[in-house]
Amino acid sequence: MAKPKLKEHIINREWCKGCGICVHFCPKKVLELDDTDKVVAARPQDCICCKLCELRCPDLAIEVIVERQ
Amino acid sequence: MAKPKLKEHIINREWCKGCGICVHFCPKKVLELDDTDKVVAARPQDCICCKLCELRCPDLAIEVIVERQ
Amino acid sequence: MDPNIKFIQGNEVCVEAALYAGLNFFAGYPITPSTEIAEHLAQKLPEQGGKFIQMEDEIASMAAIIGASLTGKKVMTATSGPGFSLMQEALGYAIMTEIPCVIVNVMRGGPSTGLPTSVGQGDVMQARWGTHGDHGIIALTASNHQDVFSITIDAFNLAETYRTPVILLFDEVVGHMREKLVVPEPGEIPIVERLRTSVKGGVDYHPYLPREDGRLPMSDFGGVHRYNVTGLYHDMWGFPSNNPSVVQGLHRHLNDKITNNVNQISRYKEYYLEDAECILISYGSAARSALHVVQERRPRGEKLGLLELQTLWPFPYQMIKEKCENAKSIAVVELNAGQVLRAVKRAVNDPEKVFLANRIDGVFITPVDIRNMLRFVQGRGA
Amino acid sequence: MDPNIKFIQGNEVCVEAALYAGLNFFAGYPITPSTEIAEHLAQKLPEQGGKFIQMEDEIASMAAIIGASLTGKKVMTATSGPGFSLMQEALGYAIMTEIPCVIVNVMRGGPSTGLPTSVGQGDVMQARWGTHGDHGIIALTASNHQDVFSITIDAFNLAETYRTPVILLFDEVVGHMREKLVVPEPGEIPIVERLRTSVKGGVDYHPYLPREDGRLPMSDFGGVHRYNVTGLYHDMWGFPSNNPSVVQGLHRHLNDKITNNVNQISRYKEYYLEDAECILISYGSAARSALHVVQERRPRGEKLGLLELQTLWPFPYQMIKEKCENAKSIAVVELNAGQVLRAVKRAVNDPEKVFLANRIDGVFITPVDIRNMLRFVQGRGA
Amino acid sequence: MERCRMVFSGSGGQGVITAAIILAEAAVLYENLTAIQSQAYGPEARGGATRSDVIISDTTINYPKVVQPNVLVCLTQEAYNKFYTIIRPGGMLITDSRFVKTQRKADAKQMELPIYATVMEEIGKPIVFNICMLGTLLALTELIQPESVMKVIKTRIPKDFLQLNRKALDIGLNLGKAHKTQ
Amino acid sequence: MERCRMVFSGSGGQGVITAAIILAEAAVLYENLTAIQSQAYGPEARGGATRSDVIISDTTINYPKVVQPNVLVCLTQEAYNKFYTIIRPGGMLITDSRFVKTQRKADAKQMELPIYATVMEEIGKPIVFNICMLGTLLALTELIQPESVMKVIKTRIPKDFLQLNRKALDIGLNLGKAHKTQ
Amino acid sequence: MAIKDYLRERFFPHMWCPGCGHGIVLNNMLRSIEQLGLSKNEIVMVSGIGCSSRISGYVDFHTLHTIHGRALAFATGVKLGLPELNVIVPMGDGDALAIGGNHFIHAARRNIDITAIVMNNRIYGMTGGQFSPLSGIGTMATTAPFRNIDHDFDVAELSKAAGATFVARTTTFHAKQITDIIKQAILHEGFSVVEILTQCPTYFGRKNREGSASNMMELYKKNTTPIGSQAKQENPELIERGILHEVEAPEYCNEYDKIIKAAMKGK
Amino acid sequence: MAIKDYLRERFFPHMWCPGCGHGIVLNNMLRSIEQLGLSKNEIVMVSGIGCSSRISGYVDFHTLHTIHGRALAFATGVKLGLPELNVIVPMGDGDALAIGGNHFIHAARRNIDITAIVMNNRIYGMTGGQFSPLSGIGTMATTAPFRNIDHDFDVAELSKAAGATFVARTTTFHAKQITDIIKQAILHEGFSVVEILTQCPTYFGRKNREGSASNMMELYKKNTTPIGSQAKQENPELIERGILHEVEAPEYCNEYDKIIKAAMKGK
Ligand SMILES: Cc1ncc(C[n+]2csc(CCOP(=O)(O)OP(=O)(O)O)c2C)c(N)n1
Ligand SMILES: Cc1ncc(C[n+]2csc(CCOP(=O)(O)OP(=O)(O)O)c2C)c(N)n1
Ligand code: SF4
Ligand code: SF4
Ligand code: SF4
Ligand code: SF4
Ligand code: SF4
Ligand code: SF4
Ligand SMILES: [Mg+2]
Ligand SMILES: [Mg+2]
Repeated sequence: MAKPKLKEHIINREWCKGCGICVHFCPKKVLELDDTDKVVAARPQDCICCKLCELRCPDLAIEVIVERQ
Repeated sequence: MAKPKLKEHIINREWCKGCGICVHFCPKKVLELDDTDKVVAARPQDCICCKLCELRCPDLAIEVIVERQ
Repeated sequence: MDPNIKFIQGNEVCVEAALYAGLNFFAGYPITPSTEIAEHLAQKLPEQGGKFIQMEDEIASMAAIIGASLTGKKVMTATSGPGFSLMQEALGYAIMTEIPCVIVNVMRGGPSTGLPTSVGQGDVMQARWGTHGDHGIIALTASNHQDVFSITIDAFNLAETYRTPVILLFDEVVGHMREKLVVPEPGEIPIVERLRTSVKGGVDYHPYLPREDGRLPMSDFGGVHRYNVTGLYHDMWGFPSNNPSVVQGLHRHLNDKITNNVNQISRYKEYYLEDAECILISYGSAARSALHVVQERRPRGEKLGLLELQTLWPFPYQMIKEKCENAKSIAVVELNAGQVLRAVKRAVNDPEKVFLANRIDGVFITPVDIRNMLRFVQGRGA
Repeated sequence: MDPNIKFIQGNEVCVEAALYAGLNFFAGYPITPSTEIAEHLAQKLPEQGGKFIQMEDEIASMAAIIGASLTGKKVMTATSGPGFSLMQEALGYAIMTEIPCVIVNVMRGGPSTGLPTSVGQGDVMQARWGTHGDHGIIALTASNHQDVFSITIDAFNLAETYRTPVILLFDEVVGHMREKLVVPEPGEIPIVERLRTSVKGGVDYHPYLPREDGRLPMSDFGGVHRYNVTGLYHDMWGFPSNNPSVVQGLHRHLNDKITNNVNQISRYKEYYLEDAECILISYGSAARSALHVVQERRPRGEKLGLLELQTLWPFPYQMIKEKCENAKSIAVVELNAGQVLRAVKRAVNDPEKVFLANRIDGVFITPVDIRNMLRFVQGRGA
Repeated sequence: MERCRMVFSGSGGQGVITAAIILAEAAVLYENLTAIQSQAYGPEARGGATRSDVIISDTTINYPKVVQPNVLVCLTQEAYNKFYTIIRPGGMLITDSRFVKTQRKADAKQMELPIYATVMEEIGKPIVFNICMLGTLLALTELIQPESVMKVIKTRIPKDFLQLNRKALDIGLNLGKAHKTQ
Repeated sequence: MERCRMVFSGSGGQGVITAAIILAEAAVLYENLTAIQSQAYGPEARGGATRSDVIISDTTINYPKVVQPNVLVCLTQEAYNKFYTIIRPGGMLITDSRFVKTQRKADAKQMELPIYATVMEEIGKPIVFNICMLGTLLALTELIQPESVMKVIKTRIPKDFLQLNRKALDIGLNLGKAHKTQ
Repeated sequence: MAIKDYLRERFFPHMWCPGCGHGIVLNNMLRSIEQLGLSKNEIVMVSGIGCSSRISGYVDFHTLHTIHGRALAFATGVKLGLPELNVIVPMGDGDALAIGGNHFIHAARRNIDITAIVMNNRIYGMTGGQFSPLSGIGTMATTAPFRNIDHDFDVAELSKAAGATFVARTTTFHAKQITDIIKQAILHEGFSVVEILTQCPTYFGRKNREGSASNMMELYKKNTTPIGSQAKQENPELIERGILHEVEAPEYCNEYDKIIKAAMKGK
Repeated sequence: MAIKDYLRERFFPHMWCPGCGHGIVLNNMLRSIEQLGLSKNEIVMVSGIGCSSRISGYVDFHTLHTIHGRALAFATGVKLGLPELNVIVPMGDGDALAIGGNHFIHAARRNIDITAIVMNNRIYGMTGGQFSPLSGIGTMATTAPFRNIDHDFDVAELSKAAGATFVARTTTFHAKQITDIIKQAILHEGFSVVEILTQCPTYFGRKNREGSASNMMELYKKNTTPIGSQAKQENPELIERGILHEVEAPEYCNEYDKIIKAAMKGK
């Protein structure tokens, strides 16, 4: 299977509570909290689409969309 | 220790309900139920003072008294 | 022999009637003097494809019947005082969530363990107020097997009509004695079936929005309508809300749906009331002794009458007031310290003319007890 | 700063008072809005050599305090509606066995889970009738911290005096708000200690034989008197009996020891009753709003008065009747559908002149709500 | 008919409650009479004396208990001691002579009958003691037809045991008749 | 004194409830005033907007809630959106400029103050944000002496943190004074 | 002291049916206490509701006959109130493990020094023969007319998993072992569970055609084996008797005393 | 179907605190259901009271939000009423094992086909941080200001001893394992227990100085190990994750169907 390629991170800013879990556990440090404590994909280019952020988000606020290959 | 010797069976006829447990389990068949369904020591001479009747009586109705030696 | 004629215990009559009314799920925990209800149902429900489960306690029993009711079953549990006390929290849940179910309390001597095998009628007020918070409640009773049969069916019918728990307050004497019962043919007594929603799948269904006639159609769990059920105050979809107007609406609804329908819910029997100067008011087994006295005294010209209550809650204040308007004296005959007495006093114009003939010692009230009371009321002394 | 002056929550006031009254054992299970009582006691009891235990549920909590009371401890538990419903069976046991204990119910919105964090006063009738079977009960309440303090002590004192459970019916507003409390010096408020038997070891002790003054001296478990405690009807030694006269005697005793002492047990406060034409009757937090209105209106010449009930059960019918004799109208101010209203209607001569100002939507009743009701009563419309 | 109020008493294993139920049920189902049966529960019903009340009548029965029985059956000494005082003056007291020693105090017709002894002698199975007692009672009181009782028994026990019960009932009937003519 | 009715609102972690309690407690214990504090519980107190009511007066307070506050403090946008409508006409609305964008609708004196920003700038620890807010409020309202507040704080926190709180309070006082004279 | 001295003789003969095993438990429990030389004043017996629970009425201790299923919760209050007392809690199988199951596992979890005796007759005796959580699959009962489909608890396994630090089992046939085990259970510091298989000839025996009381006791002999025996390996159906589990762990009242010491010092 | 399709999105953002592990359970439970391809109409979720129990409000199934501790008893009624439904019962540690302990062991004993999920944050979250029967000795809580002296249950051992036929454990750190295990639990015919360690940063974390939600999840990583791992042998303190117990045994509803068949034939 080819490596998945990131299309985008869909972040639901209304739902994100800024807990920082996704930020903390992202293996590639792709994510950050902005100054209103909402998550943003600061370095999307580094994303390896492991989806750990999506699976661990307690607020179902982040989704990792992968390019169809 | 010398074998204990029977002095008497004290049977509380008011308490005995005639369940027959003591009769059934007496190893020496010492006991019987009389015609009003109360226990009596029919063959006291055979008693080996094992006290199983006393321990197993659900009504605390029979006591085996042993001679002081 | 007519196979519909039976000679059975009151508890078994309750079972026959419940099955007639469509009972197909029972959960319970044994307790004297109600146990025979569970025992007979353990046999009869599976024979008809229904289910009986013995739960670990009364709390679980109450919970299980609520759960099963949501799957579309007609459900019941049976207990006595101690178990009824334990059921109070879950009973409140059924009230709040408007789940039809029938709870039988075969009353014995209370409080506490009290007199487990003796008769009592001490749980009348508890049936009304046992769970926390305001609420309306329906509680019925009966004094003989034919009535136990029809009142039990009424209980199921009212539970469906008003989407509410209904309490059957029988007592040890009625539950345990055996007398004749003629089981009606199927269809002879009308049965109210679960009102299911006519809303189609995919269309918004409001489990807590009463229709114009006040009824709340249900949708079974597992069906096409997914909704929420909660003991919190909730909106018409069943979701928690603390919006004051939603709360007030539901609070009123839970009370009003019962109290505003007191005439529809009220069942009673009357004997010689037309010209009665002294009216006995009684219910359950005690009414048998009262009727005994009335029928014995009438031939002697004593203008005694009996009003036998079958609906205890909502209490039929207005009906009693009217029936008692012309009576010179009223005597409540019951097996407690005067629980219905207090309601009757509220109902009538002159509470001073209401007396009490009762027993609280575990002994079933005798005609002599009632006659003694009458002597006192009539000023004839002991 | 005076160390006796505190600014704390009502729940904490209850804790301070309980300790003042001699509490040394508490068992409980957390529930909003009562939890702070448990939390403070978890800290404070061990500091004074007492014991706090968090049990597995409310049933166990009630059971544990009864057990501990028999070892001579002063005991308490605290809960709210759902937990109070669960306690009903064991509460009945404490009533039947005449074990002193204090049960705090910090009321929230019911029925069922209802409104867990909002105020309500819907458990008044349940406090009276929640457990099965006839019985007498004492239930007290208060509206401000100084009164919460003294009423809590009263609860302990009455529990000891009458050997009975006493219920403290506080509510969310009183329990959660913070205001000033001046803690009295030790000895300032009299404390009723456990009345222990003076009968010597080896001499027959009758745990259930009232003295001439009606009190039942106790002997602690572990002491020289071995006796039996049971929830069955029992004789003066505490052994089960179904002898009708023993049963009747105990049944009456359990009711009479409370109702015959209504004057000793009744606590209330009155404001401007002497010449009041309209009397507000209220209790708990609602009485604060009522008092607000009275104090605001008096200067304007409106002859309003307030009768604040602190003893809810036994209900002071006679006292209310007397106080209200000359009032033109009476209005009960409470946070339920009219539970005290119904008792007041029974008490007064003319039930038609009794009105209700209430809220049932989880919102604390405001002076405006009461003024609106007054407008209606006075025929001034909305 | 005259309303008949009966109390059956004895010990747990003797089947007095069953006998009472069979009698009442027979009256209702097969003789178109009215009947009420009730019984004492409670721990005392475990070890001690059992009691069952039956009222049979041709009109409605409201008060369901028996205060003063016309007919009192006592099958144990304990039962006799406990209940013999309640018999209605002029009523009938039936006791089993193996189990009860009466004290001839009651103002009633006292029948001390060797029911148990006869059962053991003629059948040898104590299990039908109660049915035999019923037969005796029926002969003495002529309350209902023995056939009605048999009909009820048929619905309750396996076929194999019918003959046994029939026999026990007949023995009782004969015993009763014999003593009636005394 | 004029009775002062206040509402403090914000989010769970901001310490608004603590601030409200400290203020009320200080008034009662050290200034011989009357005060009542209460707060909203419930699940909404978990994620959403917290609210605490404080009334301070020199006479008895019966009705314990605040319907229309003279002083409304909002420390989050959510709190502001929820509560700004309840302010008493002519009252004072204090918001933190980092967290709240006001909409200038209320008939009240609106104070948008950089409380959080100042705390972070001068102390760097958000934990004393609430104390700084209290300081600001005290400067603006002159309800009670800041010293009284400090006395309460002393009873609540470890000694090591006293200095920090003192500083936060002072910063708040200065901030308030600065804006009062605006 | 003779064991009769521990009795309230005026209530005898007791209310149990002829042959009821509960009497044998009473008989031998008193022997344990006698052999330990405990004085009547230092024992509290707490029971619930059921035939078994009536045991407390017959013994001359401080006795607390409570409500169905809650005995251990009451006992917890008694024990914490006066930890120096010996608290013994005899319970029926329904009392202990149907309605009372939660208090059972929580008392075990806390490891509070109480001696719990489960008088297991596999039936609700008091209410007339309904199945209990210990009846087991296939048994007959008034509420299981088509045979029981409810699995049963293994009391020993459940107790152990919940935290009991002493778990033992025996039967009324093994009367001496009852005395022996209860003695050790009382001496054990912590929550101890003693399961005693005890016959209910009236309901369980009759419904399940197990014959007379004596016969039921013969079955106990036949169907059980000492723990760790060879027989068990050959026939795994056999029920093991003896002390099945015994460990040391902090006891609740002791731990509470430490809390109090710490708290009072802290002040 | 996307997992959002199983949500009642109008109630989002949900009421749980920032970082609360309960949301992670929700997230991955929905993935199990999605992966199993279950339709919304064939699932009933029954919950009690607690932060955890609010989960039922957020999912678009038939949902029954009941009273504290009794969810499994309600669920038993639902399941027996319509055995073809999948009944899932998420519970808090207090809900499941304090007040709800009895229903828990009895549902396990009956081996009724229900999936019980214990969302174990070792604290009463909803009421503000009191200790629970799973807090364990030495923890801090508002009702354990001098540290907790209550022993904790081992949920897995207790479930097994009570009769559960599928027992598993994982943590919110191991999100994929949640999905995996819940899938298998739903497929298992009989009573299955899934314990998920889930962080309550607001109360447990704060009181026990475990730091942020992320940090608490790091601890789950550090303190757990797959079942049967080498690591466990070296460090017995480690908590095992994975399917700890799985056996086949007669399931209650199936057995009941047999009863009905027998009974109806008998007639
Ligand atoms: C709350 C409550 N529910 C039910 C009962 C009825 N009840 C009394 S004893 C009992 C069970 C008795 O069985 P068990 O505990 O095994 O004791 P046994 O009689 O067999 O010794 C039951 C169900 C009760 N007294 N209280
Ligand atoms: C009968 C009853 N007792 C107590 C409560 C209060 N209560 C609500 S939730 C809860 C415990 C919550 O803890 P847990 O079950 O662990 O769930 P969490 O909130 O931690 O997810 C308690 C004690 C209640 N609602 N009902
Ligand atoms: S998918 Fe993986 S790498 Fe990409 S942002 Fe999420 S956690 Fe980081
Ligand atoms: S895990 Fe979810 S809620 Fe937390 S910061 Fe990331 S997106 Fe926001
Ligand atoms: S065991 Fe006891 S009761 Fe039974 S027969 Fe023997 S003495 Fe009598
Ligand atoms: S002591 Fe032993 S031998 Fe003697 S009678 Fe008793 S059981 Fe038989
Ligand atoms: S019914 Fe069973 S348990 Fe109860 S006393 Fe009789 S034999 Fe013993
Ligand atoms: S209090 Fe704890 S369990 Fe409850 S929502 Fe907040 S973090 Fe979650
Ligand atoms: Mg049993
Ligand atoms: Mg939890």
